[in-house]
Amino acid sequence: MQLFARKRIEILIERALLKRLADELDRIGEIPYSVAPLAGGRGRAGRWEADGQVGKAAGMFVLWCIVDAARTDDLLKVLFAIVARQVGLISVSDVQVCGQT
Amino acid sequence: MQLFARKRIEILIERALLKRLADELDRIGEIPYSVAPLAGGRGRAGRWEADGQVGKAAGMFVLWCIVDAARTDDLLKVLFAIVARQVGLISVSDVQVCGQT
Amino acid sequence: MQLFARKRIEILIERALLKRLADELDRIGEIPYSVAPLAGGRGRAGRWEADGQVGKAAGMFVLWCIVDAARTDDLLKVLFAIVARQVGLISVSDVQVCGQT
Amino acid sequence: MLALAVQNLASPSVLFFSMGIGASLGRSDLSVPEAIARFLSLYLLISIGFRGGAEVAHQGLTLALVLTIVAGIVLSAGLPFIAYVMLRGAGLDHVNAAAVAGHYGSISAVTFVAVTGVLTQLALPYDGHMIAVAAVMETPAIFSALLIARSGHQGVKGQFSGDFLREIALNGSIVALLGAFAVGWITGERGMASLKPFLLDAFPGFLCVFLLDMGLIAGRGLRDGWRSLSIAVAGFAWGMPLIGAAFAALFAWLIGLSAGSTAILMTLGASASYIAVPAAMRLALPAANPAIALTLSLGLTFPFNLIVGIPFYIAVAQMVAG
Amino acid sequence: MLALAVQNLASPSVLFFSMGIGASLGRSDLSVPEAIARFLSLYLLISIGFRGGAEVAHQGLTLALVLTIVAGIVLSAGLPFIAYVMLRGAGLDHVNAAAVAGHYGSISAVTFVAVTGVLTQLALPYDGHMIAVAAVMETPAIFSALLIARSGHQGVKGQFSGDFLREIALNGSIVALLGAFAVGWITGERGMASLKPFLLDAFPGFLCVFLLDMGLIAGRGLRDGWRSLSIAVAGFAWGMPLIGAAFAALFAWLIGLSAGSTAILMTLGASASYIAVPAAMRLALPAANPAIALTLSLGLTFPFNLIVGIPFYIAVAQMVAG
Amino acid sequence: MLALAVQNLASPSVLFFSMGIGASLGRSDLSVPEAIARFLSLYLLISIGFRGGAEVAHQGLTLALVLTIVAGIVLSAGLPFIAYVMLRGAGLDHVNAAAVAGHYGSISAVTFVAVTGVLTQLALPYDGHMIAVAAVMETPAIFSALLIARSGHQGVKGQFSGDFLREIALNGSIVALLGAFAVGWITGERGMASLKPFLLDAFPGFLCVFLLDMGLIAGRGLRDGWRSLSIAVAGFAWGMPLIGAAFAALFAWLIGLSAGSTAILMTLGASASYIAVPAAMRLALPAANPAIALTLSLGLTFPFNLIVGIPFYIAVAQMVAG
Ligand SMILES: Nc1ncnc2c1ncn2[C@@H]1O[C@H](COP(=O)(O)O)[C@@H](O)[C@H]1O
Ligand SMILES: Nc1ncnc2c1ncn2[C@@H]1O[C@H](COP(=O)(O)O)[C@@H](O)[C@H]1O
Ligand SMILES: Nc1ncnc2c1ncn2[C@@H]1O[C@H](COP(=O)(O)O)[C@@H](O)[C@H]1O
Ligand code: NA
Ligand code: NA
Ligand code: NA
Repeated sequence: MQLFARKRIEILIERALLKRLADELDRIGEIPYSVAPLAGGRGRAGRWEADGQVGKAAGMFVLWCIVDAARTDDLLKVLFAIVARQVGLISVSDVQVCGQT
Repeated sequence: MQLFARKRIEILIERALLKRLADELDRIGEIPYSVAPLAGGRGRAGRWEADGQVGKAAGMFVLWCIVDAARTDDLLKVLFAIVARQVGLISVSDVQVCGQT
Repeated sequence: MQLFARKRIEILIERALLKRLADELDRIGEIPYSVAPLAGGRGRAGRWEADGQVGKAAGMFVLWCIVDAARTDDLLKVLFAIVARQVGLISVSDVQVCGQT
Repeated sequence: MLALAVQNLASPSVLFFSMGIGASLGRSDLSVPEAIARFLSLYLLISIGFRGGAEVAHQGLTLALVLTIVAGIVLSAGLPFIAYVMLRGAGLDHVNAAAVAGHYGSISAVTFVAVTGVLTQLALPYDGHMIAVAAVMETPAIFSALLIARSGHQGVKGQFSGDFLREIALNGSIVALLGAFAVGWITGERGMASLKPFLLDAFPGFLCVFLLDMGLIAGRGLRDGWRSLSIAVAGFAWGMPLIGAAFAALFAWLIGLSAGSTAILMTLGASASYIAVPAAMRLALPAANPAIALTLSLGLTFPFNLIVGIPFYIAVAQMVAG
Repeated sequence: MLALAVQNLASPSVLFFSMGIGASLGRSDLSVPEAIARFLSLYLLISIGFRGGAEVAHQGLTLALVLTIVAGIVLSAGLPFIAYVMLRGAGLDHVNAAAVAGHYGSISAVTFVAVTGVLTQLALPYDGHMIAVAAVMETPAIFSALLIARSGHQGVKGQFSGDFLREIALNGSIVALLGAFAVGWITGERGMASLKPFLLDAFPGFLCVFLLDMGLIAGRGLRDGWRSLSIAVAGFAWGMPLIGAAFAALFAWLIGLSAGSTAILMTLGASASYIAVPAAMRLALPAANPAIALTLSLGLTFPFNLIVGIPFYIAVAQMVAG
Repeated sequence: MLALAVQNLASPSVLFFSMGIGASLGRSDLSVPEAIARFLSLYLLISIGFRGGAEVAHQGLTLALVLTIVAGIVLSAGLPFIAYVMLRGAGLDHVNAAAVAGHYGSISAVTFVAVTGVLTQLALPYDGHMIAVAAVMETPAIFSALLIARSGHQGVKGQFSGDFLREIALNGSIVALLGAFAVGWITGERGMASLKPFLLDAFPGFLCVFLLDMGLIAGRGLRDGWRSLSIAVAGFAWGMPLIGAAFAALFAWLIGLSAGSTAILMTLGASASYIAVPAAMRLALPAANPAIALTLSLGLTFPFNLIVGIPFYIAVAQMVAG
């Protein structure tokens, strides 16, 4: 199995901002990504739970993209500009992908 | 705390294929795994959202297994055979596990 | 973009234990964390699915915290004490975070 | 017929469907949670199945039912071949044409509900056991699609395994439909008495929410998918229902069905699946692009049947059976 | 009025809300799944909207409606300025005061439902089109809040982009409310007949589950958030509704609304949003702490209106319109 | 009694349960989303609780209720000891025997619903306050199980902390049941009038979907879990209900309950928990394998009670109370 080095960028983001972030990823070159819902957590703003929430203001998601290392820096700048003023944590790690992606 | 080096294999997979993949992991030796639902994403086939979907054709999941490095190569071959023809991205990263697993 | 090295600790944990774990993370110094629901998986105790489950005994979650490497060891001890007797897998990996967190 | 079309157009369920399409095209963030959407489709299948079974308990089994079931199987298995030829003619490639053809042999449960609703409004009687016909028409089309896809193509092979057959036959939506049908049949009027408020009275409401959701999905499909469709392929989505309905009318006339049941068989022939078949096609024909079939069946054929088709099929059925 | 307050207090929906608060404060693990909570709010909006539309189909459009809509817009856009001044006086900082002010210009759909419920119990008639007034009052407050936030502050800028305006206008809850209103208007009595069991008869039940959930959320907010509130700010949550209601009463009197409709306009003026506005504020004023607005509107103002406010507004409305 | 058993067997809810088991054993992919399953259990608890409270508002509190509550507590606390001895005899290890014993002291809300349904069909009156008895029987068994598990075993310790007690007492399902009971009691007939369509009329429908889901879960349990069960342990799942029912019949006779209430107390004694207790056992006895208790209580005891038990308990109750 041939493996290729990539970067995995992961962002914790509020529901309210998710659409903006996705649109931005589209705009800068159709970056592929996946989103999963969070059930709760705690941060500087305290503890929260998804259960029972109704509005678009509540809820968080984790969004991640597996991209070329070369693209990472540009991408991080864009992402950081969106989430900097808001709740949101960006992390980067090393992964290897399988096949020709 | 004693830590042991392992590999974490992560696969993005469609709902329709999930059962097949799980059965295959069973077959080749009861590989442990976890599955989490995705809420949306974008790839070569464009943008999608889980909200509102009814059929078994819609929806994606992320499945991951934390395994011995020695098993990784065999496992990747099996996984790749299943998802190669379909939507699906396989990535591998290094983790350390706690305790005697 | 300036990046800072951190550790990402990830725990697979049963619904019944989640509150205890969160309370413990609170107690030892307001550790930030995020929780996402699992849809299923398999381990030593066999295969399971979240679908259709009603009780608090069913269901698992993945909880992760991104923390300073210096804190990792203490944290792992606490976490391990909680999950050791129960279903639960703890893994640690290297990440870099963006910005001033 | 025009009056009927207008009235149909102004029914709450059609309006909620349009509202969903509109919201989606306008990029509103209105959405139905996935768990709710799945529950609504389960509810609809259980309600339809149970009512069909209760009807059969009331009317009994007849030779007409057996013949209609055979007709349904022939339609479901046969129509994909016609659809495939048309789609190839319209310029679609081999695998995608086979996959889409499978959708058009199978049926849409919500379109079935719509026609029975209009028939009830018109006080035109129909056989309760037509739901059993709808149920048997779900799957044969899947096998025809696979046969078509394999013919002369080495790439698509080995899919008729026992596992795959079991997955198709025990598909959740078919089990729910047939299971509820059996429960309705066994418990009959007694069962219906206790379940009426939930399964019957609340049905139009749940249907509206479901159709709102279908509209949202169809709108998303049209927004993203219309560029990948040629005019000829889009034309197929409106022409194929008429062909399916025509064959169904022929069978109905041969069997001697009532006007109401004829209209239902025609609607079944004319409708295209968007719940059971897409999943099977994803497994069996991964090379096909699922967005094409969804946009055609949910975005074009479904509204066409709702607005133009059903009034037209009923008018024809009254002539055929009259 | 006291009798009414007690009776209101002992209605199932208020009791379920209290049960939710109690369970939350007692740290019970009782919870409503997120998908269900979202569905319940969608259901309530559709039910309220549809019934409003069906009423208008019944009564027709009137000059009074147009005037009341204008009054609603003025209230929604104007009240945030008063709220802002009060909140600054109570010691809240600029951005948080602006965000909270936006919540109090807008309205709460469930409080609207509560007042119509009490009016129905009292056999006090009101105009069905008041739901349209409620719908138009959702958004103007958001723009006022942004205007306030930007005045003299460079940091908060560039938010009146076309995208942002579209996001606000096509907010899912507003689309659901207005869409259902339109469907109700178009289908009128015919539509209502088929949807009554789901949208009308089952409404009190769904409302109770929704309020149980709101109680759970409000309890969580009170548990975690009360420490960040000063007494003066908490006092605002009980004083502001009276001011909003007073202005609404004035407008109602000028327009010459009936006692029932006056009571509704007062309740709309008095209530604070906790579904549509929080999301907009999150986007536009990320520096504001959302917990403050939620604790005030859902934890303090909502129960105040339910228990004390509504009986009082009805009493005043009867005097104003009498 | 046989006629009753057959009729019970052919009730929609039992048939939907069987359909779930069948679908699961046949490995169909039919499933109920988790959020819906959780909502259905919340709905059932609220409906049962509310109706019980409304009944008590109607009938008032009696000495019989107090005595029956005491009997319920004694049964719930006592039966686990008997169950433990039997399970050890059947070869189960210490911790698993203690955990399973806890399930059999507690009660199953759905079995409670089933017996009241049959009683209503038979026009056999029973006391509305029996729901309060069901509620108090939920928890004592948990403490007995812990006592058993700790006796002479150092490993299992320190679980009677205040936190643990609060978690058990404020368990979401108990809060929902008792809270709705209180609301029903306070609002009485007035509350029932407004909530009837949702809580009463729709109940059989929601129950069927819930039982379909329980069948799916039970089928999964039987499929994966039967190999870990010996015949003796499986026999326990059918013998223990009879023992529990016998003790309950004794208490009912001593208190002088009516035939209907006797049948209910017997059913409560005979039924085993699969919602509240499993979670408590997971926390307190992590070494126990949860699949064993679930397979026994949901896969074997629940259908046994539904089909054989309830008709039998009613027949005995009529003799005891006659
Ligand atoms: N270091 C972290 N590790 C994991 N999750 C985090 C971390 N920091 C923040 N989060 C998540 O982000 C949410 C908001 O964080 P905050 O803005 O700090 O309140 C929290 O509730 C967590 O769900
Ligand atoms: N590089 C990637 N990073 C994260 N998610 C991805 C990536 N590629 C694909 N995905 C996910 O997989 C789905 C299908 O991808 P595709 O087959 O390329 O359309 C996408 O919608 C994403 O959810
Ligand atoms: N090595 C692993 N990789 C991924 N998930 C795991 C692993 N081990 C356990 N799990 C998850 O933890 C659950 C319980 O594990 P167990 O206690 O071994 O039955 C499984 O059902 C999986 O969801
Ligand atoms: Na068809
Ligand atoms: Na207001
Ligand atoms: Na018991």
